[in-house]
Order: sequence, then structure tokens, then C-alpha cells
Amino acid sequence: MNAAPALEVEGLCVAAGGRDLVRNACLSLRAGGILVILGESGSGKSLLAHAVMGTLPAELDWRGRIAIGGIDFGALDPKSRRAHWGRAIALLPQEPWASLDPLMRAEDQIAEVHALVGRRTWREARALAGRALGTLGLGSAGGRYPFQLSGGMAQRVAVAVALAGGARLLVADEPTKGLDAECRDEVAELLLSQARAGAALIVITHDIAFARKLGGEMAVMLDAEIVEQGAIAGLLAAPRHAYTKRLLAADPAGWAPAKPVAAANPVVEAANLAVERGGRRLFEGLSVAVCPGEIVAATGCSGCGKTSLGNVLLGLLAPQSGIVRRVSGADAHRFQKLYQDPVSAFASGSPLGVALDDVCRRHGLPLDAPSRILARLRIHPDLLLRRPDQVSGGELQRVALARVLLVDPAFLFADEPTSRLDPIIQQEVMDLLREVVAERRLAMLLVTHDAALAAGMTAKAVRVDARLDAGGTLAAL
Amino acid sequence: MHLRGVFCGFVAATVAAWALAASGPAAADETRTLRIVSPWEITGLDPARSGYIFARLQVAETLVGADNGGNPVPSLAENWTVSPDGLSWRFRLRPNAQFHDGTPANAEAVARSLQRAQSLTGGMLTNAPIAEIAAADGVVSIRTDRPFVALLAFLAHSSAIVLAPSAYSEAGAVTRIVGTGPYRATVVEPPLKVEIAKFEGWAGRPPAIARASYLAVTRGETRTAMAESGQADLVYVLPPEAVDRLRRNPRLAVAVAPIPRTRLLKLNAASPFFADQRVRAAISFALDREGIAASLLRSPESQATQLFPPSLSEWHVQSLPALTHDTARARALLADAGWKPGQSGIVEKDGRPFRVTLRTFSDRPEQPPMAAAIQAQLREIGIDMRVAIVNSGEIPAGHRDGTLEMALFARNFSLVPDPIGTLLQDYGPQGGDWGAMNWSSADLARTLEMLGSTSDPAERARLRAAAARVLHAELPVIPVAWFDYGVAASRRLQNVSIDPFELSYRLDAMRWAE
Amino acid sequence: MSSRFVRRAIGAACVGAVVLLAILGPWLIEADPLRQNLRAALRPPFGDDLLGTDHLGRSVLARLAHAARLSVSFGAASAASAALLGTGLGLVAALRGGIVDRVAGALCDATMALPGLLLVLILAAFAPGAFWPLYLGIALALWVEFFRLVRTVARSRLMAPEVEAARLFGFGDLHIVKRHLLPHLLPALGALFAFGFGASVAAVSTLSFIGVGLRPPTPEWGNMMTELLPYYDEAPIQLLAPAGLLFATVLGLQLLAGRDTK
Amino acid sequence: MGGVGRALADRLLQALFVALLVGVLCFFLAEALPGDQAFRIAAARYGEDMVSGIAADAVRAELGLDRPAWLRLADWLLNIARIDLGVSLVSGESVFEELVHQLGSTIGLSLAALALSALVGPPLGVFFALRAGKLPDAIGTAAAAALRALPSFAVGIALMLVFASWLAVVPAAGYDQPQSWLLPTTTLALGLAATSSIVSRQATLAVLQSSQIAFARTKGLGEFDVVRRHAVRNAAAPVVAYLGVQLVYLVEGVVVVESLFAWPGIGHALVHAVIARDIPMLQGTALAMGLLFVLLNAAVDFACRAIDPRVRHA
Repeated sequence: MNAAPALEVEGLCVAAGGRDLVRNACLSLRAGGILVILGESGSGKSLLAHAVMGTLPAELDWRGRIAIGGIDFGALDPKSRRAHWGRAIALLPQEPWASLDPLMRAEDQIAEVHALVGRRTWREARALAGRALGTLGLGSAGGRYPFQLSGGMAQRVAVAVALAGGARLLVADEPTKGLDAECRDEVAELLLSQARAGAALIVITHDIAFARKLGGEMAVMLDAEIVEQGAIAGLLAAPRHAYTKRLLAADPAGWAPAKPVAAANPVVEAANLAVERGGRRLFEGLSVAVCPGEIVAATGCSGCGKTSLGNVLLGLLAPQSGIVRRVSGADAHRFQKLYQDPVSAFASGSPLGVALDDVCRRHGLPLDAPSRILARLRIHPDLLLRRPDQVSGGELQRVALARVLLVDPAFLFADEPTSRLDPIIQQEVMDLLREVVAERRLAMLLVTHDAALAAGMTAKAVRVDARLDAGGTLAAL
Repeated sequence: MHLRGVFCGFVAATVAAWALAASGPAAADETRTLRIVSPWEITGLDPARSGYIFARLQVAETLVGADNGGNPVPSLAENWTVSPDGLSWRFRLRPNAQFHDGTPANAEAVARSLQRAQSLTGGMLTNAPIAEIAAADGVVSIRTDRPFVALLAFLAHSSAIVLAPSAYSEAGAVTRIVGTGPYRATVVEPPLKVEIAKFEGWAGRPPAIARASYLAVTRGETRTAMAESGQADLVYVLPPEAVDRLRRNPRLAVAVAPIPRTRLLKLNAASPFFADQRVRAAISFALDREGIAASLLRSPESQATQLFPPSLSEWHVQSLPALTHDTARARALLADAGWKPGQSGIVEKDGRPFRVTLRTFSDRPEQPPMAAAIQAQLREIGIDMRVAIVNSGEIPAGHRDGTLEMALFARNFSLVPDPIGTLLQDYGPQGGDWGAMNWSSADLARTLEMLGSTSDPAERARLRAAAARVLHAELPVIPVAWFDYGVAASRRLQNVSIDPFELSYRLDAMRWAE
Repeated sequence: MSSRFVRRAIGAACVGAVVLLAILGPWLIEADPLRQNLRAALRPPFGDDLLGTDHLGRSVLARLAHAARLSVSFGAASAASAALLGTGLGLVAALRGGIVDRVAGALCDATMALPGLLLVLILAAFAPGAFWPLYLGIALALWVEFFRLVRTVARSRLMAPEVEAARLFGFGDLHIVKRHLLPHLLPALGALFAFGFGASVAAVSTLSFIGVGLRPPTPEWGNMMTELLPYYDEAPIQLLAPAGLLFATVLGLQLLAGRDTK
Repeated sequence: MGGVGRALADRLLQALFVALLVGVLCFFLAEALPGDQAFRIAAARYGEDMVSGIAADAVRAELGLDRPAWLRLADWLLNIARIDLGVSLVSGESVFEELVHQLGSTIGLSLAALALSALVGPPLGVFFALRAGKLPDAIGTAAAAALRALPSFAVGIALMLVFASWLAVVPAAGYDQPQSWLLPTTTLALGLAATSSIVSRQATLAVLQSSQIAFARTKGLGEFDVVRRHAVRNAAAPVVAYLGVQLVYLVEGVVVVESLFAWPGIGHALVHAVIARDIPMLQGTALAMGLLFVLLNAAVDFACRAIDPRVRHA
């Protein structure tokens, strides 16, 4: 083992136009070690990782010392730094299924690194790639294209690709983004196995459960600064900084379980549903009913058809068989939806205010109708002057909720509304949803892959799985 | 990796092609091909369509040819006689004349070929009063319904080329070109290419040029470039604007040959605009022929001072007063005819503005700009003339259905070497598709009829002058410019001469320079 | 950022100059574009006439300015009509789907398979030298590109959550087109428009090259190029001037559109 | 392979549709044209000097132009099923045989031009994309706009002047030497390359900004390998798809280039057929061009399938 630490960062600052985005960060990591960087979006944790990697956008300034395996990496010019990519330091990108070359078979993407970076013959490279895939339990998937891989499989291929060049330091930028709980555990196991094999890891995440699984060191970032650093186990057990405490408190695992709501006449009710997408049967024989003031959680692994269930209840998707009954007298527009990625639910070119005005105009509401709702949801009116990509995810999700509330919904399908938000914001949004459901006697179907979150929100859940009818309480699961 | 191979191959081929191109041509004179370029495409093997190309290339011959003066000379027929009543002609064929397929070109075969030509749609013999074509005693005999002096000229027309029996299908259509000329066709690829080679069975003096190729290139700019680059040895019909530049090229000899063709304005004399001779005269005076000839045709001497060009020496009448440009007189004549200046400078009569449409076509590229020039010149005297660029067939069609008002085109007076044939077609009592429209002159008709049957030279000269005078005074058509065209010949080529009647390229007389 | 600004500025300058020439040129330049002087044909530039004279002795500058009116409005009219037709049909096809989409798609395929030039040639034969067959033919040949682009982009945009959300709120097609489709289409449509403009003026030129152009003596850039082509070595400036203006317009529009694409 | 079969069937159906539409459309348009058809045909056959009312009447009788229009259309449609496209009204030759002869020249020219433009355009586009915003890119953009704005005959004449007249290194026109291919091919290819370079530049820029390329870089590949192994292939899909649209321009170019360089092809024939109102020839050429288009588009489809596994498995 190398005597020099795998990574040493001292006094790292990243600034844009005089404003500090990362301030005076100091990190150190030994070979085989794991460093988890936790923090809310915009706290600078991704920038820190990119500064280490040397992939910062050109318009950002940075200074400080970065040493990788004893090399003064930060002092190198960009070109020489690039020569170490793959060989000394590798980046595991966000959403690896979008980062793999869609036109190249998985095995070739690994092999080419062995051949072109590792300077091996193509025959050796292929053999090494096959072995790596075997180790990762993907022995038969080498001939597949990325679009034929599941998210977890793509993640594993990406790890194999990233490490094929022999890098001893792996930077993983939000590796669980968009993955469900099962996949998340898989990724944790995968990363741990790399660490056991001697690679040093930097993992950027806002997922506390994931961080807990990984173990090792942890740094918590807030407003461009590392506010707390230490061993994960200790830090999670006894957080010192207020922010860390709030972060931990926001973890759904710690939420109080929700109480059952008295049954009433369902707003929407489906019996014996079967749904197919792209020729594949997602589920069948599924029944569900959502009553006013009630939240029903739909859980299940990714790709099991949770979203399709919600869309069927909204009437966006026709089921193969089964019946959907809606309460009589409710207009179609009173069945609404909250999206996983709120940015994609707004017209990207217009300010948010315009989106709300449009709804008022469409439904003949006075133009000041939103103001009361905005106040209730604690949205600053100035926000409405901005375009969807100019506000944070949590704020935008609240604006989305405000827009939905404008039309006095009877039923709301919330499709993983917080899966892209960090825990504190997630908790805020969820609290708000819970309040709104109670106040407005709203019927809500909540899709989530987070069992703890589901339990915190409702006592009534439906598990969506192929050929499985498991409507019932969470306890029954 | 196959793709890469193909790719590399293509790169190599492209590079090689450019390299090969740079190395240039190098061929010995004996095997060197004479390259001829002209604008005329081969539209089919039918002699009425493209016979002229095979006649010019000397692949096929007509019974009779013509010299530079338009006088009949022997071709396939060695000599001929006509009976005293002028109705029976006997043509004695050249002995040992042979078709390119080796069969003898005897009287029977020749007569059969001419009979086909006689029944040919669009052919020239159809218009001659021929009663019978027969073969007897090794002589081709032709009987006409009435005395017809121009028969020899008609027989020189390219639609009357003589082809071997093997050239025709059973239905009588020409399927290949088998002629009797000094050259035989080796490759015929309509619409653009013909290749010919010396015919070994040719009994006359063997031609010095062994091989030649003919390429039809419609664009004048392209023909110019082919002459400049040395790609072509003989380029016919140079664009007027290129002649001066090519003259400066040391490798080229450029000749401008006048041919018996005149660019003219055809007027519908039945229309209220042109019925009055004074209006037609006014239009004639309005034309700036000198300007058009000098700047558009680049040939000041081609301005038409009368209908017949000097190259038609028998018909050109020196003593006729020249047609001139005189805008003031043109205005005065228009005013005399009752056309008074009206709104926005357009003359009017009975409240009707002088507004007409001129049809012309772009097959001859100089015609549209000429039309634009005429448009501006007529505008000067208050005539609003619109220009319609049409298919050339629209002019005779408009003549037939009476919709034509004005047309600009170039008329060949030597479709057959004697212009009388054309004049009979164009200026007869009914007028003609390419001649007068709704205009007739009993005087002219009588004169032309007498010409058809008179053979006394002095009397004929008097009659021709009389006919020319009528046309000059009455102006059923208004001459604009005579025709000449440039020919560029490589200096490596000697004995190049131009046939004013465009019957032959005279390849057999040419040879390569030492 | 600044390079984008420079691009736009150059684009605006090019288009602005041409439009100014079209609007003010005929007004400021005294020479009559139809006035011939055969004795002053093909005069070189910088003499009495700034850009010299053409083969009929007409002022090239005056003709260019008058031609700018026709060519700019012609190019704009053909490209705009094609854009309107193609965009409209593309939107309807994407929104309605099913049989409408299939019919529109087949129509598009057929139009593409039918040589555009043939369409123009045939239409032009109805009224030789007239303006409308060229316009109609070119617009009918050009709409396909707009259609294909709009249908593809609209199809994928219609799958987006924002459209689903808008539908849930009860918004109709018009609103969805205005808020959710057009903003994504406009940049690419702008680039296509620039090319359509250039293509239509170049097409007029090509058509007069094969003898199916506008009626003389109408000054039009495409026509002028063809008319002056035989005099390429005597009057190169006169020949290049209309080509240069067309180039400036196309480049300018392309830069203005901000995105150069197919 | 069911996907391939289906795609083929789709294309076949499209071909049938195109054939029917083109035939009928040409017929009606040509039928509706003003003027007298017999005269136009006579003019095209016998030349301006010999067109006359007599010749036109003979043409009318010979071709049965006085028969009702629908009867002639029905004839054509029936015959097409027997691959009999009729006889050219002008040359009197079988349209099918003329097409076979001319189509060869045109396909040869088009393929050579496409190949040459593929050789020049996309690599330049990639080059411009790699230098986006720099001087070569700006020059390239301007040059492409210039080539798109200049009608192809002007480009052709310019090439002819430089390489044939001044340098005299290539033949100006004709089709009898291997070098004869250079000018027409280059003229056509320049126009095509202008557009394909722009499309490639755009596609490459988009790909270069994608996360796949970022990952390809961080996994250690050199920039050359990144471009060669990932950027080019990913950019190729839209570029190849664009070929389908480009074919439309090819047709227009072919018409001009063939008449400029005396190339005996179908574009040439098309113009003549329109001017002469040679309806069988017009239908035949349009049909051939339409089917050629469908065929080449099918080829483009298959190329897309070959490049992109997602299309293959969809």
C-alpha cells in the first residue's frame, strides 16, 4: 500500500465572481477509506468533488492544495491533470445510465479503458472486462447496450468502467440519485466492495440512510463550508452542529408513524386493475380506494408500475382490465398530480407567475386567487417572477402544489414529490402535504420508494408488485 | 472495418482521379479523336429528328449536296438529269457506293430509303410535290406533280438522308444509323453522344482524321470552357460574349460564320395593333438594331437592314433602303395610325392602350435578353410589350389558334439550300407558322409561284428582287438581326471550313497539324 | 455570452442593411432599374453607376435595390408560407396522432419523393414568367422540412410532464402549443426559415437558369445572377453583387436565428 | 428480425403510394397545362425550324392525344403494373429503357457526390464543433451559408472556370473519361457538404456536451479517442437521418449539374420532359426519382438501425 494518503485537500476554495461556493475545505483520505460528503443542494458538495477531479467549469476560480496519492494534483495544468483521469482518480457520474455510451455494448465500454488507458491488447482488455463484469454479478450482461440495463446494473457497469483504468480514488457524485431503496443498498454494497479492494472513495449524497450503510468518514457541508467532520457512526449518533441535527431529524426513518384516518366515501376507487406498458404486464388484480382526507402510499421497487397506477387513477392511462370509479360530481380538472421533477412540470420558458395566471384565467378565478395559497404555503411572491430553472427544487415543488390547490383538487397523485430533495426540504414539503390533505379533505395517492417515508405519511399503503394484490396496512407488510 | 476499406478506396480513387486529370492527355495523332461539341442534342434516330447530326458528321449522305453558294453538288448521286417537262428526275448513283454494313448502296435501297423519308412526319420531302420515287436500271427516278426546280434543294435536306435497309425495323422505324458516308457511327448514345470512325469501305479519298466524337452541350458557358481547356477541338455556336476572349487564346482559331438565318419579330396582322402597315413600320423604326447587334450579339455587322442576309447573295438586295433606328419617325407613324399618347406614356387608340405580349423561347439563349431590349425600345414609343418565355412550339400553336400577338425567333431561310422552300411555307396566302400571320400579298404569291417553275437565271433574279421588295415594304415580319455564329477550332486542326448551310462539318477534309 | 452577442449583432447588421436597401434604396437611387442604354452595356463599377451596368446598360445598383424588394419579400413569403403550413400541419399531426398523423406523414413523404423542382416546373408552365407559380411551388416544396422538424419536436414535447400537467389543468391544444411547444420550436424554426429564405431565392435563380424564371425585365436577385452569368469574365462584380446580397441575407438570418441547424 | 420486415413492408407501401400519387399528379398537372401539347411535342421532336401545324397534326394523330384524358391515364396505370412505362412522346423510345440508361448515370453521379460530401462535410462539421466559437468555425459557418445561398450553377461555373479553363487539369464537361466525374461530382458534393457540415457540427456539439462524453473523458480516454470512439458515432445518428432530407436537394442539384456538365441523366430528361410535355417520360422520370428517394430513404433507415441499437430493438 502507498504510504501517501489517497487524497489530501487543504484550504480548497471555489469562487464564482467573488462569491465563495466552497470555502476553505480540508479533507484527507487514506487508501481504502470512505469519505461521505453530506449536505443540501447548493451547499457546494458537488463543486468540491469536481474541484478534486479537475472538472470544474472554466468560469469558476479555485485555489488550494489537492494531492492525490502523493502527486500535487492541484498544481498541474488542466492537460496534465487530465492525464491522471482514470489512472489515478475516477469519477462515477450521476445517473450512470445517461453517462454510458448508448451505442456501445457494456463489455466494450469497460474493455476500451483497459485497452486505451491500460495499454493492453484488445484481447486482454476483453478478458479483463469479462472478469470485472463477472465479479459484479453481470457475467451475462456484457453484450447488452445501456438501454437494456436496469438502473442498478448500469451503476455497476459504470463502476467497472470508472475503475478499469486503475484509479485508486473514486469520486461518486450522488450515486443513488433516482434509485429505489433496494438499488440503493446494492450500490452501497458495490462501493463498499471497492473500498475493501483498496480504492479510496469520496461519496457525495444527501441520503442519510445510504451514508449510514457506507460507514467511514463523513463531512457535512452547509453554505460552502464543511461544518462538521468525523466518523459516520459517531457523527450520526451524536451530531454536534445544529444543521447536522436538523438533517438527522429530517430523516424519514425517525418520523412518527402516521395514524389511520376514518374511512369515508372514496373519491376514487379502482378494482381488479391490470396494467401493461410496452407489452409487459406490470401488475394485475390490484384494487385501491382513496377517501377524502386520506393518504394512500403506493410502494414497490422501481419499474413495478407505481406511477402507472397513479396515472390510471387520474385517467391518463387506460388499464388493460379492471374498473376505475370516481366520485360523481367532481370535474376532471379536480384530479391533479405532483411530479417527481417539478422543473419538468412547468413550461420552461415562462415565469412561474404566468403559469399560475394561466390556471386562474382558464378556470375563471380572480387573478389574486393565488396570493392566499402562496401565503399559506410560505412562498415569497418574488419567486413567481423567476423561471422554473431559476428556483430551488423545494421551492418549485411548493409552487407546483400551489398551482394544484388553485383548482380545488379532490384527488392528488403525488409521484415521488421529494425524491430529488434533500432530507430537510423533503420533510418540509411532506409536512405541508400532510397539512393540506387534512385541511382540504384531499384524497392523495403518494408514490414513494422509501418505506420509512410512507410509514411516516400514512398508515394505509398499497404495494404494487407484479401479480400481487397486497392492499392493506403497512403493518401487514 | 469494411467501411474503412471502402472509405480509403474512395479517397484513393478521388485523389487518383485528380492526379490523373493533372497529367493531361497525350495521344498519338493517328489514334487521336477529334472532339466536336455543339449545342444540339440527339432527340432520336429518326432522320426527321436528328438526321442533321448524322449528315453533318458525314455518316449518312443525301442524294445531293450543296456548295457554299447553295448550288447543288453531287453527293450520293453522281449526276442527274431532268426531263424537258421538268417532271421527271433521274439520279445516277456513285458506283461502288456501299453502306456501312457492307451491302451495296444500289438504286433499290436508296429509293426505298427516300420513300420512307417522303412519308416521314416532320420531314422535308413531305412538303415537295413528289408523285413517285422508283428505282430502275441502277438509277433512282423521281416524278413530281408539277415542275419543281427546288427538288434538288429538298433532297439535300437532312431528313432525306439515305440509310441502309438494315437501319430500319419491320415497322419502318430507324433502329440504327447505317449510312454511306466516309465515317461510320461506332457509338450512338442519345441524347448527348455519337462516336464515329473512318469507314474502310469508303471508295473516295480516305479522310485524314480517323476518329471523331460528337458531344451535345447545351450551355454556352460550358462549350466555351471546353474550347478554352482544349477538351474539344471543334466547338460550334460560341456564345457571342465569349468570341472575343477565345480569339485571344493562342491555341484556338475562331471563325464567325454568317448563316442564312434571320432573327425577326412575327406580328399578328389581324390584331387591331398590327393590321396597319404604319404601326409595323413604326415598330421597325423603334428598334435599335445596331445596339442589339453590337452589345448583345457582339457582331455589329449582323444588324438586319433587310430580311435576307448578305450570305443569301441571290436574295439580298443591295439597293433596298436599310431599316434604320428613328424614334421620332416611329412616334410620328404611330400617331398617323391613330395611336395617341395616353396614361403613363402608353399610346392609346379608341381608349385601348397598346399592350401586347411577345412570345419567345430560351433554347437560343440570346433571345430573352433581345426581347428585354426590344421591350425597352418599344416602351420609348409608348408600346407596352410583355415578354413570355415559352416552349418554341407555342409560337406555331399560337399562330394556329390566333392567340399569338408577337413572337421573336430566328428563322432559317435555308432549311433546304434554296430559300424558296422556306418562303413558300412562310409567306404563302395562308401565312406560315414561322412567317407572316394573317397577312398576304397576291403580288408576292404570284412571284413565288413563278419562281417555282422558272429556271431562266435572269428572270429568277428579277423575281427574287421583287419578292424581297414586297416583304421589305409591307413588313409582315420585322427583321431584327442576321445570324452568325462563332466556331472555335483547335490550332492543331487544319483545313477547317464552315458550311454556311450547316449540311456538313466537312471532317473528311480536315487533318491534324504536324 | 459576448460571442453570442457578436453573432447576433453581425446578423442584425446584415439583415438590417439588406432591408434598408430594399426600403430606402429604390427611393434614394435615382437611376431607373428598367432604363436601358445598349451603348453603355457592362460598364465597370465606380463610374457613373456605382456598381456598373448590366448587359443591357441598366444600372446594377438600381436593379439590386429594386430586386431587394422583390427577393426579400419573395424569400420571406415563400419561407413564411412554408413555415406556417409545415408548422401547422406538424402540430396537428403531433397533437391528433392516429390517422391524421399517418395521412400528414404520407403527404410529407410523397412531397419529398416528388422532386420539388418538378412541382415548380409544372406550376410555372401554367403561367410562364409569373410570380405566383414560383412562390407556390417553392412553398409547397419547402413546407416538408418544417413539418418534419415540428412533428418530431412536438411529439417528444407532448410526452413531457409539463404537457400532461397542463392537460390535467384542463388546458386546450392552443394553450399547449403556445406555452409548451412553440418556445421549444422557435429557435430551430428560425434557422430553418433562414435556410428556406436562401433556398427559395436560389431556386428562382436555378429556375431561370433552366428557362423558367420570372418575366423580364423584372429585377430579382436570382434572375440577375442568371442574366449576368454569361458575362462572368467581363462583369464579375455585377454578377457577384446579387449573390453577395443573398449571402448576406442568409448568413444574417442564420446568425439572428441564433442556432444554425438543418 | 421482425422489425426489419416491418420496416421493409412500410417502405414498400410508401413506394406504392408514391408511385400512384406521382403518376396521377403528373398526369393531371401536365393535362391542365395551357397551350397545345401536340405543338410542344412536335417542337421537341423536330426542332423549332420544323414545327408546323402539319407536324403537330401528325403528332396528335400518332399519339392519340385526342383521346379522353382519363382513358390515357387508365392506360398508364394499367401498364405500370406490367413495368411498361409507355413510349416517350418525343423520342419514340421506350420510357423504361431510356430511364434505365439515364438512371444509371444519375445514380452514379448522386452516389459519388454523396460519398464525396460524406467525406468532406461531416469531418469538417466535427472539426468546427471541436473549435466551436473560434475562427475556423466562424469561417466554416460563413462558407456553408455562402454555398447554400449560391445557386449550384454558379458554383459549377466557378469550378469549371478554375479547373477546366484556367488550369486545364480536368475536362469541362462530358462523360467519357474517368476525370469527367470530378467537376459534376464536386459541384454537387460542395452543396451537400455545406449542409451536412452544419448538421454534423450541431450534432457533434450536442454530443460533446453530453454526460456520456464527460464520462468518456474522466474514465481516462484521450480527446482523440473520445471523439473517435464516442462523439463521432453518437453524432452520426442525426447526421445519417438528415441524409434522408438531403436527398431532396440532390435532385435539384442533379438537374442543374447535368445540364451544365452535359451529363446524360434523369434530371436532364426531367427538364426536357416538362418543357415538351412528354407525359409518359415525365411520369417515368418522376416515378423513378420518387422510387429512388424511397429506396435511398430505406437505406438511410437501415443505416440508422445499424448505428443505433435503440432503434434496432425498439
